[in-house]
Amino acid sequence: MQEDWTAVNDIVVTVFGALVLAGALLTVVERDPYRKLISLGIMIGGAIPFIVDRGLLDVAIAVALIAPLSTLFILMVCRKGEQ
Amino acid sequence: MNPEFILGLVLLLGGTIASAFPVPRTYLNRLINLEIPAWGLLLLMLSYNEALALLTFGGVSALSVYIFIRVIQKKEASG
Amino acid sequence: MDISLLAFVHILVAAAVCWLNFIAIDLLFRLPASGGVVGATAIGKHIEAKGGALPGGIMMGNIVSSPDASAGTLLASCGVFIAGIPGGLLTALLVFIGNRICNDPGYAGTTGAISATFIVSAFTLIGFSPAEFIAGMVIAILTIQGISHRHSSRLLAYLWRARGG
Amino acid sequence: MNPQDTALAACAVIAVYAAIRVALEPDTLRKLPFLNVLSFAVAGSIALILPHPLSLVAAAAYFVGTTLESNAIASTYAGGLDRRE
Repeated sequence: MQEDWTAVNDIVVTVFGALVLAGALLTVVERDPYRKLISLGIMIGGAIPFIVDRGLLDVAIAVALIAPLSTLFILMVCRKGEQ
Repeated sequence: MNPEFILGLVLLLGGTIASAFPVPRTYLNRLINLEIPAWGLLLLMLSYNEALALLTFGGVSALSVYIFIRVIQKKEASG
Repeated sequence: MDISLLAFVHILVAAAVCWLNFIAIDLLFRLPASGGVVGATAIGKHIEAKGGALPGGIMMGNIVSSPDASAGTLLASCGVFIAGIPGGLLTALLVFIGNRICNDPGYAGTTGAISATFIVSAFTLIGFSPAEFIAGMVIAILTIQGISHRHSSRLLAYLWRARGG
Repeated sequence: MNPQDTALAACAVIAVYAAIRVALEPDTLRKLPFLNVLSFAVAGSIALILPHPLSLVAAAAYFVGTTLESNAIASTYAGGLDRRE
């Protein structure tokens, strides 16, 4: 049990894990849809290095191309006056 | 218990609660909060090295977002 | 933690070289003149409202909303780090495709990638590592977009006037 | 420390700094340059974590994707790109 937590010392896991948690927390806290989408961008930027760190590069390419598509779909409902 | 597993569990549980009770209670906020458990599930699948499941899930989640958007647009148009 | 002083100096020199490369190419391709899309002009107006200058703000908006010479420099450094000069030329092709996706003519990004490829591979001959150029480019974009929008937009507007409008 | 680890540490520190600045910025459109710095740092880290030819394509794909996302957010916020009608 003790040696499992030595992986936390790894800089990639620490920094990008903090990025994922901060992005998710900001997405929940914000009230404006545009600001929520920008915070979601922080979370996605933290999550993709985990996929690369595992060595699944094809999955990383596919996910990095598909993730902005969902944002574009969501932006179709965000209208201008709603701020 | 690698870091992806713990991170995925936290995102899955927290995101589910957040999308069940969004702060301004609109469909759009619910849909944006629904992205958080989707990425949590993706990290959870990543901790088991399931490449094919990850690819399929990535495609299907974008498709389901599009379907939800069409549903929201229909509901707003009808009143 | 023995971060050697030499690597630190190398990263700072690489940051200066990358800064000069992408600022020169962006000014050469007239990025501060007008916003390519609606969003770039809006970002410029918001930066001007906070006390910045409009041409610098429009150039920062253009950097945000389409891959220009800064993105070309970063990706070309990655390409040289991974696969040498063919990798850098491959990233020039990728940046060109990305510019087409973002609805932009895309000559600034491609030119930046090709020139950065040859600059980085020339610096590897005198002992620099391409990895230091990746960190240097991140520091260079930090000084433009991430420290103080007011001062960096004024600096870009000053350089734009010095170029002659 | 070899140059690769030093560069990765620099990219990681800048990523955290950019995330903090995005969180603290009150204006919505002025968040986007900080998000751009974050995506630069992450794209550099992707190439530095695993030096493989496909990770070059992954870094380019991530960068183009996040740029497209920023472009769409800024354009929709400014009132263009209204695809609903």
